[in-house]
Amino acid sequence: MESLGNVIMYVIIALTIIVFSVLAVTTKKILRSATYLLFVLLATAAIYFQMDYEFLGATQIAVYAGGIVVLFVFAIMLTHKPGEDAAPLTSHKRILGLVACGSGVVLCGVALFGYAKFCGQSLTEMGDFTIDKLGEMLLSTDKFGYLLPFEAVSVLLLACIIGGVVIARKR
Amino acid sequence: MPLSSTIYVLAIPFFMFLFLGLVGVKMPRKITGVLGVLGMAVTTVWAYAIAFTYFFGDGPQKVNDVYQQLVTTDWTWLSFYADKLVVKLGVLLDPISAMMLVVICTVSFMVHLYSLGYMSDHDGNPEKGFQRYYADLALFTFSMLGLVVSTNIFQMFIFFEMVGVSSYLLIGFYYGLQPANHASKKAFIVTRLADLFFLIGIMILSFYTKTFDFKEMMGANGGTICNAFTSAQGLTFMGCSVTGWALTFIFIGGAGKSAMYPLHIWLPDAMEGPTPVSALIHAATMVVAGVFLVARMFPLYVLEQGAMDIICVVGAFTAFYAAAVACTQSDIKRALAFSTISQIAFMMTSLAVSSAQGKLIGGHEAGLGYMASMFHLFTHAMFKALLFLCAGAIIHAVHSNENSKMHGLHKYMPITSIAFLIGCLAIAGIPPFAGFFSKDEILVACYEKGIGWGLWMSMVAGMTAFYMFRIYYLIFFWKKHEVHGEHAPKDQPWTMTLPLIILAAISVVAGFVPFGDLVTWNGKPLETHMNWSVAGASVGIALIGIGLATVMYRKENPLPDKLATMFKGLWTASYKRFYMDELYQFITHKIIFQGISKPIAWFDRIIIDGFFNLLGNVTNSASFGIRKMQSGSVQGYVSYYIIGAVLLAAITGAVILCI
Amino acid sequence: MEIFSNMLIYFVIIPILTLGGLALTKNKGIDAIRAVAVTGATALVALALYLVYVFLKARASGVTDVMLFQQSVMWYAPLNIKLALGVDGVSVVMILLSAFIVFAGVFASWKMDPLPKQFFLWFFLLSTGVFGFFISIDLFTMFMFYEVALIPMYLLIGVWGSGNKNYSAMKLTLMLMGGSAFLMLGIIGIYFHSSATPGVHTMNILEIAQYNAIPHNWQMFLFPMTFVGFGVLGAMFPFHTWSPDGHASAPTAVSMLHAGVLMKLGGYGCFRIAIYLMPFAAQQLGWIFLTLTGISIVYGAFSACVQTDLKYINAYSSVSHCGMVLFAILMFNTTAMTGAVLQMLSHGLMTALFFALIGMIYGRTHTRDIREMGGLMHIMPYLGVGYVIAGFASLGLPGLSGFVAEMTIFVGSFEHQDMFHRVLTIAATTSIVITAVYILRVVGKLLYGAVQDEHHRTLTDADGTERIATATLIICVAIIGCFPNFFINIIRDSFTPVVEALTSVM
Amino acid sequence: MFGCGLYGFITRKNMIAMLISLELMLNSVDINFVVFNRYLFPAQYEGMFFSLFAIAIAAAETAVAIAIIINVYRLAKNVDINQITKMKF
Repeated sequence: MESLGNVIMYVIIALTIIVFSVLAVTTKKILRSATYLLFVLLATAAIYFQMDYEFLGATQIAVYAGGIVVLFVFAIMLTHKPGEDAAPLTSHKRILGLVACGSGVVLCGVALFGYAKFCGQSLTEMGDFTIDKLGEMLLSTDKFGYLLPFEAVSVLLLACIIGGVVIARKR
Repeated sequence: MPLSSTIYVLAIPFFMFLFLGLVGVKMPRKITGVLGVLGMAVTTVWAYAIAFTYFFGDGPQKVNDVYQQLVTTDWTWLSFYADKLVVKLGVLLDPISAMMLVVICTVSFMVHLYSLGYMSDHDGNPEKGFQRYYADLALFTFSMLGLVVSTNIFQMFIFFEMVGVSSYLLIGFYYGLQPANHASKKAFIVTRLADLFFLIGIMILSFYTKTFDFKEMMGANGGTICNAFTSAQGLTFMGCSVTGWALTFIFIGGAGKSAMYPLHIWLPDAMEGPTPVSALIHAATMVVAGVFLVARMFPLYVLEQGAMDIICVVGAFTAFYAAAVACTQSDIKRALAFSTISQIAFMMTSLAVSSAQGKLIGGHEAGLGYMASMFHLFTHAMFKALLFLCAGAIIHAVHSNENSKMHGLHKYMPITSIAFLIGCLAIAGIPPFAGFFSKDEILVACYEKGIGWGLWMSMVAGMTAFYMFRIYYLIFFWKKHEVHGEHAPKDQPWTMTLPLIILAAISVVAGFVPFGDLVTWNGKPLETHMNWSVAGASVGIALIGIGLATVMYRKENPLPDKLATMFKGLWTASYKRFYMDELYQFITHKIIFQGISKPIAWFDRIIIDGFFNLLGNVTNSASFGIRKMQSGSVQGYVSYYIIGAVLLAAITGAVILCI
Repeated sequence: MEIFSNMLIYFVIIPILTLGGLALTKNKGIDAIRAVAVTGATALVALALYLVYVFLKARASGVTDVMLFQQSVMWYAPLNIKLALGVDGVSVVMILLSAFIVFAGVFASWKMDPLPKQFFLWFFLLSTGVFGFFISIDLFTMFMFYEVALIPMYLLIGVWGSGNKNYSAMKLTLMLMGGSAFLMLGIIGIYFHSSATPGVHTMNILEIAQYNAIPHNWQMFLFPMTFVGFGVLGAMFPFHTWSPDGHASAPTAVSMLHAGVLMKLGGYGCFRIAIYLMPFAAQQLGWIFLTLTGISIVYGAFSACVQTDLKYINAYSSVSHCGMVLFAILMFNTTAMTGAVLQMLSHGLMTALFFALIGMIYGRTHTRDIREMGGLMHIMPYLGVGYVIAGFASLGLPGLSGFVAEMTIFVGSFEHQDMFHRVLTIAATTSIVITAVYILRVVGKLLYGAVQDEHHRTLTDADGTERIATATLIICVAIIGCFPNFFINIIRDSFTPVVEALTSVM
Repeated sequence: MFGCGLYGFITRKNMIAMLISLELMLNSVDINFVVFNRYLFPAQYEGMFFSLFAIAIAAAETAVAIAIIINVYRLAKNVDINQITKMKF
């Protein structure tokens, strides 16, 4: 059994995620939406921390909260006049969306309950996981080495940078 | 002349047909006509030589005074199976075909000659389509000759079709005129309908006997019927023997060509063709094809009493019916046409009654009716051709078919008048003219079958005399002729007169041909003797008929009109040919066209086509419906994707659970 | 290349060379286009006549193989697909027929306008397919050529047609494609069951027939597929409705080739593939199709009675006549099948003649409605006489081809021992009367009588090329009608293996 | 969270809002990976690395997407997907 503190912590984070993600997709003001997204992302990072994946959490905060959300905000600033509301939704679209998301939720729920036996499990101790190890793994070529994907992502990022520049370049 | 050269009798007209049809069109009209006549003359001489050799020469055709069936040419034309069931085209000579060669060639030659004059205007210039006319005549002559010399039933069918077509072409010679157009169509279709039955009959017969060949089927001279036929007689279909069915169907085929009731309706209309054509095809030759067919298969019919009875009844009824109608017709050609029907029915009946003497089959008396029928065929061809050619001369002179436009022509056209009178006397059966002898034999045969048949046919013979003289008087006497137009009617050029004279001469003497010695069903000579009581009675009846006609129609008087009003219903019915045409019209137009064809066409358009169009439309609209989904909206795609994924997962889950 | 030593391949090569030649001509150079087309067509006729000669010589010298001039070249080894060539009597006469119709078709489309070059290109592509179909004995190549023959039809009707041509072209193509979908299913099925040895499959018809290994239950499934597939092309009731519309809209030469040859592919395929390879199912299910074809015969004839458009009349009469082909094939005896092939020949030539004449008349009067015409015999005697001859051939006048074919069919069918078949035969014979009715109706209305429309009086009779086109066909019709035994001797032996296969499963 | 993202993606018309929803979905998936990795195979790190790369790629993708959006906005003065139909067909 886990410690009560962890559980309470988890519940709070989970609630935060749910509430803010609902808000993020339902709010009419796009800037608020971005802000809610920020909270969701932070909460996600919190979950990572709770899982003892500190590096992941850090990356999450740095890349998402620090990078992406800022990008969003800038994009919103560039494309929207302040105070503009989103247009009201057409009902068939809403129904379609509800059906799709409902079915998605149901599906995920079914899948998750297949693993319900893990519910009561407490976190087992993870081996010592340090940044050096992570770095080694990222750049090694043995069984648990991720050099190839790492390089692939590097190239991808490079491509994105070039692509982004080309696309956004003023003509 | 060797008998093996018979094939040339056929070859010449066929060549003339091709020549006149293909080359003749480019030549002057007159020359083609002369060429046609010359060709036919050669053919006629040749045919006479053949017939003479056959009947009187020495050779394989006559063994111990019995005429044999000779096959002089045989060419495999179409083989259905490698060795059995083969259609051959060949030449079969036996008494009846030799006799028919003579009949056909004589009449055809007369008609060829006559047409030179008839098909020209009064200045002697040939009409438009002259070449075509002669080509068609040659084709017809060829087909008819081919028919009579057929070695097998299938060849006969082939030439049945051929004569049908040439008759179609000739009836429709004036194709610009609507009545001719309709008449030719009607003639072809009605005979075609009959030929359908003929074909079915052939198929049934050949199915059981495995042969088409007459000689194989019936043996030489009808002596030995092939086993397959006799064994098939035992098989029954719907209560009658299959061979009975087959022979009845074949008879229907013949009845169509021979205009037996109720398939006679085409013949009166066929008179729309040029008159010489009517003389050749619709009086002398083609219409007796049915009689010839039955005669050819006589040995088989003798074995099928049921079929014979049908023929007998149909023949006797047709004879009476046609005679009754002929009494009231005002169009002389139609009257003659009904007279033809009646006379052919005489021949049919005569053939049919001869089986009544079944007890004597192979014996002496068996073939009296057969012989009489052939005899009558021969004489009738001559005098009926004569009558038609006379009618043609009259029509040529007054430009009308209606006897109301004629009257009193005796003064203007004496030769025609006399020739016509000879024809009338011959058909009425007054001795010593040809009709007397042949008709007398027929009546004898009928009396031998039963007194009822004899009386009935005698009565019809009396009617014959009456209506023929009615026509005669109405044309040539009755009252003074009113001259229309500038030309008074007059006798015709020699090309038309000569045939009249020749045929009149034949009609006078043909009765003295010793037919019993020459043409019998088994080739053995048949002794005939005058049955004076029958002969006397029939002459008496004929005289009564003539007398009646004389009283009523010799001079203009109100008696006929009075009688007509007295029996108004009957008269009108007879004038309208007892409404047979209307009945047919009803059947073809109302039932076949409106009742079958139209609904089928509708069904085709609406139901079947509609079904396929529906398929097309459904596919089409389904595609349009699906096309909407391909809207380019990513959100839509995502939702479909999700739904699909969920469904897939659900199905997989369900399947896993089930297992 | 060994294959080029086989003369059969030239039946495909010549049209392709013609295609090449046409491609080199200029769009406007009508003379060059005509010259190339005539040369190609003449070469085909010559080659076809030579083939008949060689074939007869081979048979006379005692060669009794089922197929002569066999040759096969591997195309795609993994599936054992070969380009297998070979002809028997039936194919020989069909090739002869096609050659003559292509020849006449070229002359009939002499004044084709617009785009003559493209027209002839498609026209010869179509003939490539037709000839290829007749010379192959491999299911795959047959199917391939079949499709090659089918597709140009769409363009030929859609571009050069008249009237409601888009609808007709679409309908024709779709229905035939639907048929070939069934067909493909059937062929694939046959392929996978072609041999009893697992893993050995073949597309060669002769080999399949020799193995005779298609299981009976599969035959019961594949036979209807194949038969319907070809039956659609053979205008079998109720899959015939493409035919009236298609023919009515198609240009003259296409109607000729289509009714004359393409519809024969149906009958040929039914016999060569469906019945030959699956005799058991043919015996079992034959009666169903027999009834359908029996209906087609009478039904087509009755429908033709009330049509007013010349081409519709002819199309329905084609339904009736082609029904007779399938009808006879399903009688399963040599005589009837021989009759079926004769009927294919006869109908091919006769219908081609009809369509050629109708096209010529239409080209002058600009109407095909018989109610608006009349007395044309006065104005254009050559065409009139030609039409009457075609009509006579159609209604079965002895001396012309129709009679021979129909009689062989009827007599052969009536030989069948089963009462049902004989009764059906009698029902089918009634069509000869109905045929007479509608043919004479048309002849009476169209050619005879008074001239209906005074404008028609100025029209001209046939010119040189039109005379060549019609005379060629008329002579062929007459030759078949006068000397049927010559053709029968070519054809008949080809049926021995089929009939043997059929009787062995009785 | 995934459901919310989905809902947002389908219903919103604004492209940026859609992108936000997309991020939500990505995140939810990341969480899944990480959590299952942590609970089921604590000795291995595939899930974590996967998330790591996912984050990196998401960043790249967002950057490009936003670049496109801004570009589109420049052309069409709008970021509403229903009204950007110029590229259809």
